[in-house]
Amino acid sequence: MNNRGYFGELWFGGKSLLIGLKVTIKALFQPIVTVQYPREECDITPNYRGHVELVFNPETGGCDCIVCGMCAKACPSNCLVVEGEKKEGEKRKSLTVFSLDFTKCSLCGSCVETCPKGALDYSQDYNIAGFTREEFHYDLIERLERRHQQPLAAAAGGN
Amino acid sequence: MGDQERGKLNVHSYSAELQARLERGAPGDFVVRDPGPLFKHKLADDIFNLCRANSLWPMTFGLACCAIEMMSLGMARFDISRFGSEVFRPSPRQSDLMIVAGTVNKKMASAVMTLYDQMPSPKWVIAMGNCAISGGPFAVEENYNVIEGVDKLIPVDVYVPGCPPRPEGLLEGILKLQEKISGVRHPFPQRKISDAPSY
Amino acid sequence: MGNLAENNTLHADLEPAIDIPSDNHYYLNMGPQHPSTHGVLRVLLEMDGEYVVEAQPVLGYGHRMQEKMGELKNWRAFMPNTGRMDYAAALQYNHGYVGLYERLCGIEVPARAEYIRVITSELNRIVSHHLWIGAMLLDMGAFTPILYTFDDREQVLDILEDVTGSRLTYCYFRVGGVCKDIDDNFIEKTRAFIKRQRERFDIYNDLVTGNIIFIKRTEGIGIISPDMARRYGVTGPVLRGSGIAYDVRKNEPYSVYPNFDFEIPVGQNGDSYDRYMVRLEEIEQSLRIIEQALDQLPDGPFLGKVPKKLKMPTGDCSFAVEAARGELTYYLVSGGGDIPYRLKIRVPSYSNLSVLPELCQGMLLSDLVAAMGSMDLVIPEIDR
Amino acid sequence: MHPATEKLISALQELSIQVDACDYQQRGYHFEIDLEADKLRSLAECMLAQEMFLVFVGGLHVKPAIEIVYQFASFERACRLVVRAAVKADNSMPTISDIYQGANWHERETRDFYGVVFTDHPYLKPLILAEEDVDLKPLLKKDEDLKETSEVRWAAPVEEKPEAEKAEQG
Repeated sequence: MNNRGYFGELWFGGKSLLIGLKVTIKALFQPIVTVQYPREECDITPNYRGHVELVFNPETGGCDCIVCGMCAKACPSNCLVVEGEKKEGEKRKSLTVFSLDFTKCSLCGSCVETCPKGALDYSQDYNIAGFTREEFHYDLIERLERRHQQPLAAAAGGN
Repeated sequence: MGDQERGKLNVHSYSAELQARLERGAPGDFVVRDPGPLFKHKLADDIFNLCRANSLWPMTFGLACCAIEMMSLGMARFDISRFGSEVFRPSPRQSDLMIVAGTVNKKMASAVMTLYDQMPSPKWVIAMGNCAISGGPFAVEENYNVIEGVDKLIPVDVYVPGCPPRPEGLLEGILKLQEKISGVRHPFPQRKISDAPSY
Repeated sequence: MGNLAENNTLHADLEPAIDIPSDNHYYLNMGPQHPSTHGVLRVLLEMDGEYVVEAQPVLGYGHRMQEKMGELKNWRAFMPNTGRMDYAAALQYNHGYVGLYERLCGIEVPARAEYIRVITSELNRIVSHHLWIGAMLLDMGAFTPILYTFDDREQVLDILEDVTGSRLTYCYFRVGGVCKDIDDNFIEKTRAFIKRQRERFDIYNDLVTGNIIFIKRTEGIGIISPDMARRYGVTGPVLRGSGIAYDVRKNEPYSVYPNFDFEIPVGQNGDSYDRYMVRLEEIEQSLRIIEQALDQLPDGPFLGKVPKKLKMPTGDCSFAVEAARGELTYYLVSGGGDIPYRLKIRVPSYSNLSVLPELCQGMLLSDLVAAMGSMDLVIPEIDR
Repeated sequence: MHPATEKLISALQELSIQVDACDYQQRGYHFEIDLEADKLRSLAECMLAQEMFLVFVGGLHVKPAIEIVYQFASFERACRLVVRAAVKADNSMPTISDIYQGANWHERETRDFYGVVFTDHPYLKPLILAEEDVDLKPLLKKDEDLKETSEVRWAAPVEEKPEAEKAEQG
């Protein structure tokens, strides 16, 4: 670099800038890489990890949770609350509260992995935003019910 | 979580200003948000707000992991400039949106407050990521350094949860903020274009 | 100019790091939140005109109590934190952490899991270097390259997101393996990426490497001599730029790295330009490792048998990996049980940055930006 | 053993420092040294002369006294040493930051977290923690969690290792 001399350096420098410009001009004619997010839905990989959700079991019409509390114990930031009560005449406890404080979650997946029944899974919500932090304290049972009813209602409306 | 509970932080010693802010709880009470114009005119206000909403200039404010996703948002793939927010300003005096992207700790807190105070009104804050919203995974019992939510220090308009949120999440946050400022959701009515080419 | 330090509202009560300068000297605060500092690093500079007399980095603006949390949680609960220390190369931090427990408890890892770890870690290293090239040049005032590197970066992130579920702060490795198997789609996409990346090197070279402004601003700037590197414990590409071929992957091989044929690129002068060249060459070497690993990928389980609750023997254990920024060492002291008694995390950038006060004496302020940019600093990693 | 490693060991033994070889597969380092605080500086000088670099300095809060752990490694060969030294009675430790300049920040950090005073350190101010938190010492253990030195060391000698392993797995 230093042994080019004054004019050699000018020549080299000017050339290098033009080569750089060539790259930029080429890029003008490349296809657009931008995702048109708000106008289109995004293609999110099915393995995407959003917050956790209860899995709907069509056979029982509810979720598989047995209120063992393994997920809440495994959670490193204590963002899950699982409560259940034993009703009379039933063998197992039934789920009454399953809430998630998503603002503390670090998406590690411990809860999903420790669940013995596979009753938890990741959601595909990638674009959540809100005006208060309490909006992200989810009641997962309610969400499950809503999610389960939605496709039925839509089908009824369509017909 | 109630405001009283929020003020309680297991902290040991703060600077006096920081301590005072944390004890007062909801920060909206003591920060003058918008002095308000001398006279009000509905149409002028609407036009101003429309302009403000579509030219939010964020401050470069990367604190931790979420900063990288904020950078991604500025790059070609997600391209925040479609919404007039690509002008990341390094100076608080030239910006009107503070995206708190990452964990705020005790040492940083005074800088956050100073920078917020230096921004000219009207100004808005987006808390990006779980750390900025509530301390996230660092809000443990033995916490000695992390502020459990930036809304203890400065008023927050929009929360974007995630660890870190995808850039689309932050984009959604900015759209929500535009909605809050101007009353309508910008920039276009959203519809799914089924035959659009996949990227 | 002399009272600039007094006007510093952030830490008016903080004693200045250096004596009150003479009339010609003044203080300059770089950061936190300055355009050309990485995140939340603050450097207190004593300047004489445009020359740096002394620099004092002030850390701690990103301190997140990682070592404290390491003492409170078992391995499963601490895993997400490891990825959040150095978010640009999270998988290598995962790797070091699971490797530590596997060494301490004598847990066997299936061969397929080790290969998956190597492939994803090397992809992560490439991502990290992409980010670095863009960020360094952005610091130095060049905006265009970051658009290209981030374009490439997104390609890898798509691949990694498909297998790990997140884009940035992965929590993918588990003690005894990984949490999800890779499939043919992953292999296909990775091969396509390798091909694409090899073509993209031309763009980097045209845009950056041969650019006269870049060469002028980095050549001979921030020279770290081998002796200085040893005294400060500098590792990673910064060290290799100085001509010492130290790489944990070769020196104390872990995982299945001995099975691969790759070289350690070294520089000659130890300046910013050499560090840039070393990192560019490392991307190519990582591509070579991934290619070989994909060819050799064995079948079998991806997660070995691990007891639900690990029972650690008492004692101490150390595990070093080559992270994107240098040697990362986890040092664990166990008092039995499944929660560490003490977890010391040696992060590479911490030692790399500690060179700065000696490095930048007598340097121009604009050169300091180039020298600091070439070190590839991630502040939450340094502060932990 | 690498000849340079042998040279290092003999140089250390000349300083009457006892070096114990360890099982690398189990512990991740090759040698361990238990040291008195007085000998630390001569050890550091010897290490620098033998072209070792300082990996880290960290604290370890045990009974009866806080230990400072130093790790050294080599750029050229696989050789990693762990040096443990208990602090002196007045909670102080000689600094090695004039020998290994890289130790400067590590020692400041250790002072932040454990309150150990490094004598003759050029600038022992808080590095990671804020100035107001100078007395916080967050990594000190509570009394009920505190363990004896012997409780955090490898219990079984090298010969008995197979048995110990069996016990772990069982």
